[in-house]
Amino acid sequence: MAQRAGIVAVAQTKYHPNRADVNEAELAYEAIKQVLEETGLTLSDIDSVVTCCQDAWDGRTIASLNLQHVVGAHFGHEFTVAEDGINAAYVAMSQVLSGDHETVLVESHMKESQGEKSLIENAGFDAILMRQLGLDFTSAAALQARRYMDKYGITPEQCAKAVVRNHGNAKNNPFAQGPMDITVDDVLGSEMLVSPIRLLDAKPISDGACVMIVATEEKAKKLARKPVWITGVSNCYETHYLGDRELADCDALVKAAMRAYSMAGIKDPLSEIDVAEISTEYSYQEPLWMEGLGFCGRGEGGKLADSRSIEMGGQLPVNPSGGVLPGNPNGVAGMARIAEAVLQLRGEAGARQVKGAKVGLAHGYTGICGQHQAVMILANV
Amino acid sequence: MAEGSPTKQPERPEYIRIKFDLPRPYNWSTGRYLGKLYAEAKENKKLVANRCPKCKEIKVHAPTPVCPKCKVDMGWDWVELPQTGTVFQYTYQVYPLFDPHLGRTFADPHPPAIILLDNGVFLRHRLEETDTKKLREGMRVQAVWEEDYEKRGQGFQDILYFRTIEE
Amino acid sequence: MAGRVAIVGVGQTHHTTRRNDVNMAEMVGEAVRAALADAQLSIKDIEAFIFSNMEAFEGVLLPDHGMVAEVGAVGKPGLKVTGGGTTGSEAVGEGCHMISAGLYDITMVVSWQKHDCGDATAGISAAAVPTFAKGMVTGAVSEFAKQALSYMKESGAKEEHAAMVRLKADRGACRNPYSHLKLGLGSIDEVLQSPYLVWPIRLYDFCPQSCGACVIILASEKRAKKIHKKPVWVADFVVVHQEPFRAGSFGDPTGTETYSQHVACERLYKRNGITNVRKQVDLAEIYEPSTWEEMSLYEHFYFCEKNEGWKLIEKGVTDIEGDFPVNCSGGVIASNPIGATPVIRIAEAALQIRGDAGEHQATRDIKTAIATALGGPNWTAMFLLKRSL
Amino acid sequence: MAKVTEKLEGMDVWVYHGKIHIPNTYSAGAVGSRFLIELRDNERIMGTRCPTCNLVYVPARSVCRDCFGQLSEWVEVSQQGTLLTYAVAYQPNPVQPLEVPIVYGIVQLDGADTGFVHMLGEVDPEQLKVGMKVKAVFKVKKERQASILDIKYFKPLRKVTKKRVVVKGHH
Repeated sequence: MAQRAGIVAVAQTKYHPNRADVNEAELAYEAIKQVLEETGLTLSDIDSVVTCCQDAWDGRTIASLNLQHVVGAHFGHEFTVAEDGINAAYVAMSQVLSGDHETVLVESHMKESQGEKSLIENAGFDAILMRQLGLDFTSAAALQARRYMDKYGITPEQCAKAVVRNHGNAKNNPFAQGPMDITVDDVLGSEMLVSPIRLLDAKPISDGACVMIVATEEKAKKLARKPVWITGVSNCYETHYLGDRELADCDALVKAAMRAYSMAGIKDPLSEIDVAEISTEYSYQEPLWMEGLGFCGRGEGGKLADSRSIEMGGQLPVNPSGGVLPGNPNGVAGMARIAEAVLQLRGEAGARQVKGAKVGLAHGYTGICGQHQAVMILANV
Repeated sequence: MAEGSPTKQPERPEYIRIKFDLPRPYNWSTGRYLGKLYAEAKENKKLVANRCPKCKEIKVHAPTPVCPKCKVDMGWDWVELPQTGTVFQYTYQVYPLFDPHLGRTFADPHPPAIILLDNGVFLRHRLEETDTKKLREGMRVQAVWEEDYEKRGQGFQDILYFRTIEE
Repeated sequence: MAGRVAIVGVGQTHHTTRRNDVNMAEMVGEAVRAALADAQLSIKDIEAFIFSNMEAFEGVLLPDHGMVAEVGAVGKPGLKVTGGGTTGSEAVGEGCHMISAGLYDITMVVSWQKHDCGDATAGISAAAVPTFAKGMVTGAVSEFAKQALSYMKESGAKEEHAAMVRLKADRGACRNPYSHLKLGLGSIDEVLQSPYLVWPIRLYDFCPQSCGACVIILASEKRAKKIHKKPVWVADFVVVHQEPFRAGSFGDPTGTETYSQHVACERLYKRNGITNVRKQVDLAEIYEPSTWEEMSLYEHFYFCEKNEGWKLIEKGVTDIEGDFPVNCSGGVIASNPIGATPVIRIAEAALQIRGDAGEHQATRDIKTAIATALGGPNWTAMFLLKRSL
Repeated sequence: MAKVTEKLEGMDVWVYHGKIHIPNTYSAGAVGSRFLIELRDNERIMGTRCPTCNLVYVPARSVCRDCFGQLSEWVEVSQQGTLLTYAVAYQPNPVQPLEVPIVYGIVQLDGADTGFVHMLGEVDPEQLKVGMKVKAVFKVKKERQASILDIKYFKPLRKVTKKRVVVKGHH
């Protein structure tokens, strides 16, 4: 691409199990204020806004009505992406590269605490063939976990290790919700939600918001202390009915990753990427998504999760921020991964900094067993 | 809504429709700004709203952290609103509508109206008078509060309706 | 816009009250196949999908996920946009941006609404959060009733003029195979018989709830000319949101506030050198939820002077045979699958420019058209389409 | 009746305990209706076959996932099949009020190329294994309403536990 889109500033609220003290607008505004202060911009300098929320989660038709004022949409251009937050950043990039907009405010928020998660998720299943069974995201994920772990011999211990590592990393992340001092045995001993997924194998209920400013290359150089460039991005749908999918694989993620890598000119992700932030709401997803991202061969995700190469100091640190397992709202998770990757590439990740990181990967997914996947490659040079 | 002209169908195959009828509970938070309006209504039977430091416009529906038109932080500048005004515009429901927040059909007997408060702020609320023949634009009205402290704590709904007053 | 984008295919379903013969995905699939046939493309040519729908009306979470196979998007990129009535315009806008940003050459905008899944009025009322708007919003009808009241008072328009708007729409709808309401009305009195919903809005003054889908295929300049002999160029588009009026939802009775329509026209007309829209644009497909709103929109979009919208109706200026045809398709008061309605406006304007609108093709030659949308608290979207750039 | 609004401790913030309750009804369409009616009236599990990709979709679908072709060839498939995966839920479920644990499973019926998402019954969760043979159990006729729940669940095929004794001349 002749011109590049840059991420100028990012901000996150501290993720929290119940932000009853704020409504959606005030929650988002906490993060919006930070990016405005950092760049010296005011809401009037923003010429387009992409929000990310869903009517079912906010409990309101046209859910973006909640925050028109805090994103400065009056006589401006705002619209809402109803997928994971990473896709809102993807849309902002397309607006910038199209030449129609220069400075785009990208926002995502979700208050999982205010709704009944299982009932809302159940409305995402095919109304004729699946919904009446009472499935929700966790029971569907359990079907995928069993299929994947059974087919490739991934062990509960390997999945539990991913939980322990993520919570350990999260201790260095001021935005993390609730890192715990836990061991593999704690995870394996926790209450069974839907076998094989136990309580600590799954992320908790979480409230939070994440915001960023995406701008043209020229504008980004002026506004940002250290602009981070979007060098590759793509997303992909898989088919919906769970029986039509080989749940041990993640074709949508493989395709999305390949397209993003080819845009960014990446041949071997494990060696060319310095830091990866991937969205995992359940522990089995870390090994599976790493296979989809091509960090290892099919079925080798368990071994990679065991190995040191994805720990801090390893060849490709995964989730220095602690990722989603300690607690991220599911619509915000993907954008939070971009925010963390940007902080890494700006050398502003504090205690969780991966030294000398130049190329970062952010991943986000939406829907049942990751039916919609998105991958973004970022670089600071 | 206007129905299409019903065309006579040939002997139709049986089509199945699957129904879902479960309410989705939500715990919406007022947040700090609308919460201030709730507090003043509950404690002092006062209707307050915040004012933009730049354009000085009062934002009653609903108080917010940012002035939508000036796009600046509202700060914490509160104004008490008068409790009397004139009916600027009213309408009434001819047929009951399904209320998604009650989960049943409901026709509020009290006509919804836009009340121009004496300080120029437009407030959306309801009128006590249910006989539409007695309604006219420009008539004087006054807020009628829920007197039971325990029942208050619902912000705008702490005002039951606006009563016609003769001046 | 960086790279230039053209419409190379449009497809619609036959909008109607209820579609028991198909599930939601199959209904949308009909419009996808119609658009592919119009563009003579196969599903393999489509590189990305933008979905548009207001999911609150069907009560489904992530409805795009449920129709991936029926739409042909398995293994393909895409995403869904949501919002108010202008959602469809945002989807077409994003489809254009993905092409002009150089990401894809051919994108498909898939828009639909299946209103027989739930109660549309309840869906709209759910936009009012009870914490501050309990009992305030009584459905779109009463909001448009207030707007009609103000327009009647300001402009002197009579209920007969609103009836004429329905008669004009019905003439178009009866000549448009895809429209929902084909009432076959003959006289103003017939319209004035229909009962009031919320005074002064009658049943025939208002839009229906329709089950329907509309699909538009967009192509880069490089591919457009090879795909279709009559590509329609998306010259420009603008979307303008707005804080609700202090004293109204779809109109400002105090006459002191600026409308998003004015801001949209100022931006779009100025950027494209339009100084007299009646002379430089040949046709419009506007998003009019009520007969009264159509007349006031004529004024907001500068098709005529203030308070003279009803005169255009009276003189037949905006008929199919008129010199500034508006809503030859029958418009929104004849068909309203709300998630697809803005896309239908764009599709119908494109058909007029191509001369492919069949029985409801405007009499005069159409080289340039405007397609608009209205949503949320009076948000506006405007597209400028041209036969040649 | 529980209070509609509730003030938070120590701050002027209220939480409104409300709900969104809009009933929704979804049409199964021609293909979906025929599949459900076959369950109700004939206890038959039907699929549709894509001649181009040679795939049999069960439950019956109208479009092929791989070639986007419209499917019109109906096929009845066996009521027995192989368990592809399963999950045991220990939380009660608002949508489908069965006693916990609720066992979900995906079954590839003999003759089908795709999995059938449903529930498992008459099974001890400990004995579940991917690959085991199961078969459909239908509700009694008067309880069936042309719904996916007309199948009560899939239960394990009882394997012959004792070694089969072959009597000379008889099998």
